[in-house]
Amino acid sequence: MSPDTSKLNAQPSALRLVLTLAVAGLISGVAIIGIYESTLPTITANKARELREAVFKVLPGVTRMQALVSRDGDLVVVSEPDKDEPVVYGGYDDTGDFVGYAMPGAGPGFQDTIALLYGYKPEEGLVVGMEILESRETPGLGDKIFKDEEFVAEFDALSVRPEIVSVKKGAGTAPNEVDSITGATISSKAVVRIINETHAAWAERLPPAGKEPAIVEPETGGTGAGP
Amino acid sequence: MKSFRRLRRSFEHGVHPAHYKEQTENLPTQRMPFGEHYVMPLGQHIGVPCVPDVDEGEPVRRGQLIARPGGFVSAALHSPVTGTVTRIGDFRGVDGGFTQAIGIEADPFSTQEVDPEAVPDWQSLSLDAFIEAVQMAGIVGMGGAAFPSHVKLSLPEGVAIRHLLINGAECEPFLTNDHRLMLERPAALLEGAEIMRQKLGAVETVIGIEANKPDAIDTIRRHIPDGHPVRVVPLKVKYPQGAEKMMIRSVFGVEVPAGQLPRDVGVNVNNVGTIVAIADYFLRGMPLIERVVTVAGPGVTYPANLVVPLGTPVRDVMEFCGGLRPGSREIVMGGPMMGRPVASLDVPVLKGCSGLLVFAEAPTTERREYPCIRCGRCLEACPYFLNPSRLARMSRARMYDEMKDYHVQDCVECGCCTFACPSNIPIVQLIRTAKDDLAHRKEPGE
Amino acid sequence: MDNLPWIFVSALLVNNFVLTYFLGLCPFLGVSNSLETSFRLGLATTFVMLVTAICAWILNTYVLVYAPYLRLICFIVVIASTVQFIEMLIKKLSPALFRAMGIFLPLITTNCAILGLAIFATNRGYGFWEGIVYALGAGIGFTLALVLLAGLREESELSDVPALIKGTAMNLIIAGVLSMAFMGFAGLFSST
Amino acid sequence: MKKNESYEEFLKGIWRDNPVFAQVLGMCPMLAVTNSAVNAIAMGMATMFVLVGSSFLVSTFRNVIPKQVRISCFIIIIATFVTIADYTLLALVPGVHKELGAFIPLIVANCLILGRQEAFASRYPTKLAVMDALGMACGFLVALFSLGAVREILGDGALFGVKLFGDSFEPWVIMILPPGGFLTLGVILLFFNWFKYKKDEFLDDVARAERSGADG
Amino acid sequence: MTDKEPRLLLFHAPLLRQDMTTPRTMRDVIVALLPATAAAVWYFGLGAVLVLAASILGAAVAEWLFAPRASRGASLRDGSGLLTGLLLGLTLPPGLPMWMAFLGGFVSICLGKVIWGGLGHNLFNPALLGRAFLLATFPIAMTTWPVITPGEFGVQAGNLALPFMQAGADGVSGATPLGLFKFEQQVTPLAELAFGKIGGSIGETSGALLLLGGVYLWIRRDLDWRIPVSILATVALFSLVLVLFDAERFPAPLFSIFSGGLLLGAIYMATDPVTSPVTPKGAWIFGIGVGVLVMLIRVFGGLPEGVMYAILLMNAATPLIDRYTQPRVFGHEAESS
Amino acid sequence: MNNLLTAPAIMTGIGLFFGTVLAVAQRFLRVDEDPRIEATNELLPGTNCGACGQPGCLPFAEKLVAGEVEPGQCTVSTDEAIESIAEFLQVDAGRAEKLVARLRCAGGSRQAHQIAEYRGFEGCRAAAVVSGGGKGCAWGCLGLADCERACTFDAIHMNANGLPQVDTEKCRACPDCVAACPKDLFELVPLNQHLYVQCNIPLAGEAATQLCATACDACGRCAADAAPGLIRMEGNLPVIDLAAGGPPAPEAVYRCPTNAIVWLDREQFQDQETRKARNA
Ligand SMILES: Cc1cc2nc3c(=O)[nH]c(=O)nc-3n(C[C@H](O)[C@H](O)[C@H](O)COP(=O)(O)O)c2cc1C
Ligand SMILES: Cc1cc2nc3c(=O)[nH]c(=O)nc-3n(C[C@H](O)[C@H](O)[C@H](O)COP(=O)(O)O)c2cc1C
Ligand SMILES: Cc1cc2nc3c(=O)[nH]c(=O)nc-3n(C[C@H](O)[C@H](O)[C@H](O)COP(=O)(O)O)c2cc1C
Ligand SMILES: Cc1cc2nc3c(=O)[nH]c(=O)nc-3n(C[C@H](O)[C@H](O)[C@H](O)CO)c2cc1C
Ligand code: SF4
Ligand code: SF4
Ligand code: SF4
Ligand code: SF4
Ligand code: FES
Repeated sequence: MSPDTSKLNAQPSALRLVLTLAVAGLISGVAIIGIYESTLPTITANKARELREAVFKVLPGVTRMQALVSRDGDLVVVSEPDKDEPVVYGGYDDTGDFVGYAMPGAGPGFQDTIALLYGYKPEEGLVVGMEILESRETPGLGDKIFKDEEFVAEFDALSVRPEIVSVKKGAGTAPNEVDSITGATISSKAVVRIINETHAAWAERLPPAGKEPAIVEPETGGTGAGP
Repeated sequence: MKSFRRLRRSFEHGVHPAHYKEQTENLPTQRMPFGEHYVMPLGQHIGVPCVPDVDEGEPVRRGQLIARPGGFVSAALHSPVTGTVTRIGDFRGVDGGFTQAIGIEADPFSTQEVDPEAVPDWQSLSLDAFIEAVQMAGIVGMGGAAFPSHVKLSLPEGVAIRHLLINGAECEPFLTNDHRLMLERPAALLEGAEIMRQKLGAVETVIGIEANKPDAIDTIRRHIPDGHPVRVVPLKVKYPQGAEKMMIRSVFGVEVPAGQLPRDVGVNVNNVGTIVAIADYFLRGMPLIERVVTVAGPGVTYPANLVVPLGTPVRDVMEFCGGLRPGSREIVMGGPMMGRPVASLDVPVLKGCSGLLVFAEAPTTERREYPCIRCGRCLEACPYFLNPSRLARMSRARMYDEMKDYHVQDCVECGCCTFACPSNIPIVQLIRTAKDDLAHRKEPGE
Repeated sequence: MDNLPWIFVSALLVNNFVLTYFLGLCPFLGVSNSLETSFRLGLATTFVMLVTAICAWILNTYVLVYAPYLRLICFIVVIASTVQFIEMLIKKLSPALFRAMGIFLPLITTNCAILGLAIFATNRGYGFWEGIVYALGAGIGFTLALVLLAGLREESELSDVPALIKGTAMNLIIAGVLSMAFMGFAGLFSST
Repeated sequence: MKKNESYEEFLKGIWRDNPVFAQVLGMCPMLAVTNSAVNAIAMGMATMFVLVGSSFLVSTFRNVIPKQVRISCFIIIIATFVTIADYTLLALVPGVHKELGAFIPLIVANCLILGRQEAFASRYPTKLAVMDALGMACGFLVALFSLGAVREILGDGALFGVKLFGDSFEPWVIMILPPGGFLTLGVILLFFNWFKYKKDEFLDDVARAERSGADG
Repeated sequence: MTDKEPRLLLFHAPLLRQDMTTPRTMRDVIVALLPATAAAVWYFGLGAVLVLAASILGAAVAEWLFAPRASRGASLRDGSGLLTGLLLGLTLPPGLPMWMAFLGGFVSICLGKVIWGGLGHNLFNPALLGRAFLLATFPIAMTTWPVITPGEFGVQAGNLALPFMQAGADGVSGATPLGLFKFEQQVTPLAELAFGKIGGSIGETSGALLLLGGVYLWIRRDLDWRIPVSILATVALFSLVLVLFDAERFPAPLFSIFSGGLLLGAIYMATDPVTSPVTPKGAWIFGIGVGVLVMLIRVFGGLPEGVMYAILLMNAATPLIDRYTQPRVFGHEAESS
Repeated sequence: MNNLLTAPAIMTGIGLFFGTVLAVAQRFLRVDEDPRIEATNELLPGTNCGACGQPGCLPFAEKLVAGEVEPGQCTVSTDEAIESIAEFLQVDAGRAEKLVARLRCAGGSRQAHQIAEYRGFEGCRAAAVVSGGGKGCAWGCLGLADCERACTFDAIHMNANGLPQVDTEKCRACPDCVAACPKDLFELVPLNQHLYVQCNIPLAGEAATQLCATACDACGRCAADAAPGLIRMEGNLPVIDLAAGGPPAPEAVYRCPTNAIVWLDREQFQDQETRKARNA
């Protein structure tokens, strides 16, 4: 049994090459769309659930949410934000009253980009919860920004006025101070910085307190965050 | 940058081994009595071996021509003794192998006088005739390389010599033969120098002597005849001050470009012994049949400076000096830095043999070898600015071809690197191994 | 746009493609035996990465908005074909350049560093210039790691490395130490 | 085609021609996702799915695909399988999918897979090709798992998330970090060489090293 | 001939050797480190002794286990393995569990030296490789700095942790001058830096004594002076430029030189002949590279200190540096290769 | 859903587009190159050893395709590999006689005398530059294994007598050992040539036998006993000339007083232990 070398010298026509590729493409396209269509509902549902859970976590008391984008100086409700468009999520309680925003932010951490979501109540000017969505910080050190409960709890009622500052562990007394984590000062400062930056970026675009967009009841009755 | 370098009276890098010259520097040269057997290899010099001019069984006189040059880069041989040719054939040579040589048995009853040949009047000789005369006198460089001296005299078109540089550095430890020669025969040296200078058409003779021989500097300065343009330059004591390119660098401040010769910068370099040999031939009709050899080293009983007839077996020299001390194991022909170890006591003293040094085993070979720690001491020692550490490691890895990129061919095997190496790595040997391989490499398919 | 320098340094040093993301290891371990080849492979890779960044941006902007599920297959097919086309072009136009760099192109086309670049750039939502800078950083970072490894490997040729370790094991350990050394860059230009 | 021949094809992938230990292929996923045993296994399974599937197709159509476009066709086939695997994982086990991140799509670029198509599937009949692919994939899985297990045990004091040494165990963080991947694989390869190395050759080598002067 | 003729030896010239050997060099470095080591024991007490002993022991055990069969133990005699262990120990925090120090010494020699073929063949500085390994493996223990206790010879709480176990409850943890500067913008007075009243690794406490040892090595011609000089000069210059720019935010030159492991690294570790360039020009480039990287990491990076990483990175670049800085060979025009 | 159409459409489109581009490129950018060269090169061992007389495997492949050389000229390939190249190129294999490396010296440590003791770097060439390395016979094997190290095929092992023993199974007649030996002692000889002179000394009589017990003393008996013309004495050594006389027979070696000429079965020095035995 030796490798088949007889084909080496064959010279098929260009048309055949093109057609082979086209047919391969066609079949592959069909296969991919098949799998995509059949998994799509589950995947969308998973994603929506994840997002919802994250939002509910950083905004205690919220049971409903919708995506908001800033267009022409107004915060408008969208079901599907455009690509590249910054988004915040409005959180509402059972009664449909506005509770706060869940704001996604991202920025460089110790190792790589940290992505997070925090809940913000504009009326009090308070951060009320923070969740890390994505980070590649060092296990055992940097990952304390989401594993260290004490640290995460610092963000449960944190004033953003004038801005959040991180201080050495045990030194935090003022409402806008966060105790940084020993051994992970950089990561903890990065979290603070990301929140500050996100806050600064949105500060202008958010409507004055009390003028938040009301919840738009979707026709189907689901929660507003579309796919 | 160039002009800055000119200010310094030495070359860069190099090493400072202890001199060990005390042993023999105050011992006047002695003449060694004649022995029984002599062996005159046909290839004592660099270049083409000679062609024998005598037959087996033929009687020869001391000083008689016994072999003619085999080509231009070749010098004649003369019998060192009066006696009989016993055999022409393979004899054990200095390189450990066998070599074609003429064996001569001395006539024990001869007076061993040299009949002075008709001494040519050097002044009336044309340059070509002078060159031939030097060749037929068998004169080769006595500084170690044994390069036929007449070749250096024949200059290609367009090359002119401005300086005759006489090498009296004697930078190798232990050796004092040049030193003694300068002390004992300054007049002959200066006469020979004048012959050479005039024949070369040089404007000046410069004699470079390491500053650790003040008596030699003094003596020569005192003997300079009026009107001879001779300058004695004391040089910094540093090995290898005597290497010709180093000395040119020290004296004239120029670097001889790689692959070129001293003549390309207008200098002709000769060892003091060579110059004295010239004087001996052109003033007294004496061809090159003997030379001064320093016998020294911890393993020799009576160290000495000896005038030894060429072809004398090392065994005879050692016996004359009282034999080897117990435990002596290594005999080196030449200096301790560049000399070649001899494999057998049968090998003869040759024209290029400046010293016979005897060592015991202990200090030389028993030191442990450690891996190269890349300390860079060898780089700081190498007067050629090579990277011996890398060359040695490449040679060990048998990357001979790649070594050419690191200029392995420029290494003169001076031994500075190995002297300086704290890890006792045989760097020079590794470099020579590579050069040897490159020289003998066959291309595939050949 | 203001984080272009950070994107560059991050891809170059902090999150070096080979040493912290483990991308492109096959050529990294395979073709790093000579400095000269490594350097040329590095250049070729950087070049292909730039091409990739451009292709990825075009696909993302004009094609994949309609069919996001085709992302992977489009990337790979388009990148591979484009590079193959460029390879032929170089071979025709400049045989010298081809010999210097082009022979590596087929080796690189379907390499994970290239595809990884396209996927990461998309995941992070980089725009055109961000993509280009990212590719440049990643490519130069790849070249840097490759050239360092090649230099070290050439040096180790002169050492008595035990036969047991010679080869991939040694290369991996060198890579490990390099990776450890690159940890020193963590957080570079990100905090202040 | 005798039975034991296809069996051989299967076995050789696991040990003698192990894609990772012997052929040094597919290093990127090998190192990138082996910081825990679960990830390693998930990756191994995904790779197996793609490898076996595409080997089957390539081998079946090996006489139809013209040589000039074979690579492009292989890539299309592989990419299709990878996309399928990607979406399936995303739908069924989103947690694992998140951990493996970009390395699922990067299976396309795994040199092992394309290499097997080129070297084997496109030249041999379907049955052998599938056996070969299975063997290679199992070999890959074994390699992934051994690396993943070592890294998880030392790096986390656990295996499959189960703590092994109690609470006061000091984890070796490096094992989960990139350098740990390189170093551990390097050391594992060293042991692999040790097994493969004929003992007398090793002794010879030692003797030679000793003779060559420097004690290194 | 009088006696029986000896069988002659053939040994290649030169037959003379300088009075200097590799083991002597290693001994010199150990001697040069003794004053600083003694000072460290004074400041940190028995804990420092335990850590040093453990790392030296780890190095020695590895050296003994993995040496070539015939000469087992022989390679210990040249002292380089012990020096590696000592240097590693000096870069560790005094409160480190002994088992970690032992592991570090072991890894230094195994991964840093033996697998490359032993002394002279390694590509990276073994001691720093060991430290980098420990830092990445036990980042918390490796960045826990006990408060200094001059003249009290106690053991640190962490030292006695059981093998593979954590150091237990944090003791009182101090901070290092660099950490204080980076995270608290606090400057430590220079006198304390130079004479060692500072927290930090065992060996870096006393800049003055480290310099003294460096002078000793320089007098004995055991190190390439170009490397420490170029490192320190680069760091000072870099610092100076930054300070001119913004004196508040950036460290002053003398602070940069005397803080952290810079002196220990520049004098004793960057100069490791095996892993630094052999060519003089290469030594300058190497030193400047280390200096720039140190400042880059300290000032702009995430970590407070980067001497170790800087040296390891330049170790990696050493083959390239060596290759492109070959000296001009006598009689050749300056080459541009 | 329109997805069901876009996906196949895009994929087909991409396939068509790039298929066309590449096909067109194939046509217009094509650089003519015989694909067989590449294929042949892959069948060669890739050691680039030069044993075939070409600078490397690829040039050899080019010449093979051009028909200028025969596959058998690559001595390194296995027979099967040669066959498959020949089959692929539809040419005659031209397999040459199997050559092996033979050592022109049998003076190991038990036969040859040392006159001095060498100390230094272990290697024949390294020893040879230090005044010949101390062996009495200046033409003989130094026994420091440069050839063993040079052989990439692991065919040479030094035996307990200090001589390199060639494993004729493993020897591929690459000339590495020939090039490595500083004394030029290796030569490539057909495996089936049994008559062989294992000595290189140009001295005659006692001068030779003093240095080595197995030295050829140039007595000429082998020349006298062999078929006429087969062996002639040249430079004090017997020279076997298969072209000039024949046929070789073992009788030629019977009267050799020193065993300098031998009748080889297959391996040289078969009676001597290998070094491995010593190690064990
Ligand atoms: C291997 C390693 C990983 C590290 N990972 C992180 C990290 O993920 N996040 C972080 O903020 N600092 C990290 N550091 C930085 C150090 O722990 C640094 O000393 C610390 O941030 C200083 O903070 P402290 O002053 O609170 O101890 C890491 C250091 C090392 C050596
Ligand atoms: C390293 C080295 C050292 C040398 N030392 C001397 C020396 O001390 N004295 C000497 O006359 N020649 C010495 N030579 C030889 C000179 O370079 C040069 O060949 C010689 O002086 C020329 O004169 P000659 O041909 O008359 O011997 C040395 C050569 C080398 C390479
Ligand atoms: C030679 C030497 C090199 C060092 N290199 C580093 C290094 O690269 N990174 C580091 O974090 N600490 C290093 N250290 C330890 C630090 O100098 C010192 O302990 C550091 O300032 C601790 O600060 P941190 O814990 O805040 O990181 C080194 C110590 C020495 C003696
Ligand atoms: C000046 C000098 C500095 C040295 N520095 C180190 C060092 O930093 N780390 C180390 O492991 N060995 C060091 N050594 C010892 C030796 O070079 C080291 O063990 C080798 O790197 C091992 O091959 C040093 C030696 C000298 C002479
Ligand atoms: S002096 Fe010796 S140890 Fe130092 S670099 Fe040179 S060869 Fe190596
Ligand atoms: S022997 Fe060669 S390499 Fe060594 S110092 Fe002399 S010239 Fe330089
Ligand atoms: S090196 Fe010599 S013994 Fe080895 S294969 Fe080549 S010819 Fe045969
Ligand atoms: S045959 Fe040549 S290379 Fe081999 S051991 Fe003898 S002398 Fe050395
Ligand atoms: S798997 Fe081969 S390059 Fe990544």
